[in-house]
Amino acid sequence: MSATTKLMYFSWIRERVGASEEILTLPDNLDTVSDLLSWMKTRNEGFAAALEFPDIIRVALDQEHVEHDAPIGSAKEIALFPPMTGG
Amino acid sequence: MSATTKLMYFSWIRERVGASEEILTLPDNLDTVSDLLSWMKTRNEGFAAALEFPDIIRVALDQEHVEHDAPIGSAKEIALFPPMTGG
Amino acid sequence: MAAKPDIRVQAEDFDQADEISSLTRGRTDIGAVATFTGLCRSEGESLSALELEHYPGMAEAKIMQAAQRACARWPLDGMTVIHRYGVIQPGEQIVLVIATSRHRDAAFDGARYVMDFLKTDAPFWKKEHRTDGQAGDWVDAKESDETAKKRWAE
Amino acid sequence: MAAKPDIRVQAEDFDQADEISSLTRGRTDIGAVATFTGLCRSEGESLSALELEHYPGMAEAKIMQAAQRACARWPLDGMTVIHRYGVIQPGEQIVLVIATSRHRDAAFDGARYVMDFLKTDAPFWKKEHRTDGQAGDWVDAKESDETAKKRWAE
Repeated sequence: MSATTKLMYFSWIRERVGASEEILTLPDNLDTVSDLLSWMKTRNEGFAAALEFPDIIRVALDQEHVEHDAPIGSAKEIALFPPMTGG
Repeated sequence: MSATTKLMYFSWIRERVGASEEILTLPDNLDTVSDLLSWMKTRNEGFAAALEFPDIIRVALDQEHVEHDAPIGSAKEIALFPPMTGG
Repeated sequence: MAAKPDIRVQAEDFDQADEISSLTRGRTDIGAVATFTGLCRSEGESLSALELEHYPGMAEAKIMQAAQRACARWPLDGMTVIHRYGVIQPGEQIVLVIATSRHRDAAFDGARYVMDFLKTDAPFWKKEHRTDGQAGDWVDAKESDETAKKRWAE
Repeated sequence: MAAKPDIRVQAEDFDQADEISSLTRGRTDIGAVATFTGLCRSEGESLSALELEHYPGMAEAKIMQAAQRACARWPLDGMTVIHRYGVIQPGEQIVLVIATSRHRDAAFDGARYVMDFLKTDAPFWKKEHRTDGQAGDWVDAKESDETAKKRWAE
């Protein structure tokens, strides 16, 4: 029995993925953010294009920015986005 | 034949001197700002009070702030004032 | 007690004079008001607009965190930060930071600190709309913005 | 070409919004507007007013020199400095500096530089009017203002 997770995509990641958000049941074997990105890349061509250079992707777990070696834990909301350019 | 000089006083120097400006013929033997301050101090009680601590007095020759060892030269307008407190 | 920042993320424009007034009106203890306003540039008439996308919730939270750190670090009396999203034309306002204090150094430092962190930490992204009709790019993050943040290391 | 500063020393109050507008209106090349406003404080209700005396001519000249150095040192698009004199009540505006630029660092630095030099180099003096009716003192110059200036040593 796996809980669902809300995935959110912003900026050109959203454009390449073709969706701004989705609700997913993540595979059980994803421990870290890095594991998550590797798995997502295999989902389809859009994700492959969006995550071509995973190092530059920023990830927030429940709205807190984390490094790629952080454990996903029980995050309910995971957001993927490029470096910020506000202000 | 000595030229006249405009003297200007500001803030508490003006209050102690009892005048905001005057036109004077300065003695011939005043070379530097320091000489000027020493001479002024002897003029009357008001100047003695205003110039009790000459080191803190700021002097501008023709609206340019100078050190006390600067020569007076042919300055037409000499201003005496305490450190500035604008802004 | 540290000032409570007023943080807003909105599509609507803002009025800087009104915002300053609401921090200073009726007070006689504020000696210094520092403000920063970021405006949309046309980049030599090549851009017809910037489209700002944001992550609702996280955007407000990250700005609030930076503003609260500023209020803890300097003796600020008030702080307002407003960041717009949506389509913004050249010459229009994008972001406003106001910091008030008894002292000018605190006001200047507080406003600049928040701008520096907002640039790199608040989830906003800008897409260019071009005047020549070609597809616009997403604005790249600048290395200089990452560098600017480092000056605040304590 | 370096921007030409607009310097005014006046008894009348000023409108910051109007002053910003006159630097930015109709332009789409300005990305950053930094402002500083100095207000009269009551010092815990002990002051009924500050009376500002100045040295006409030299006051404008010293502010202009600082503003021109700022315009030469940073890529500023515009700079306005207004300093009031006469009797000013608590809560009222005393001084305004606005610096505009393509870039936020230049705008912040330019505005702050001019304020730092204005404090120690522009011939203005403040006398306190006290609410208790006693004779007010002339405000003493602060050592910290001399120190602030040193941060701009090149």
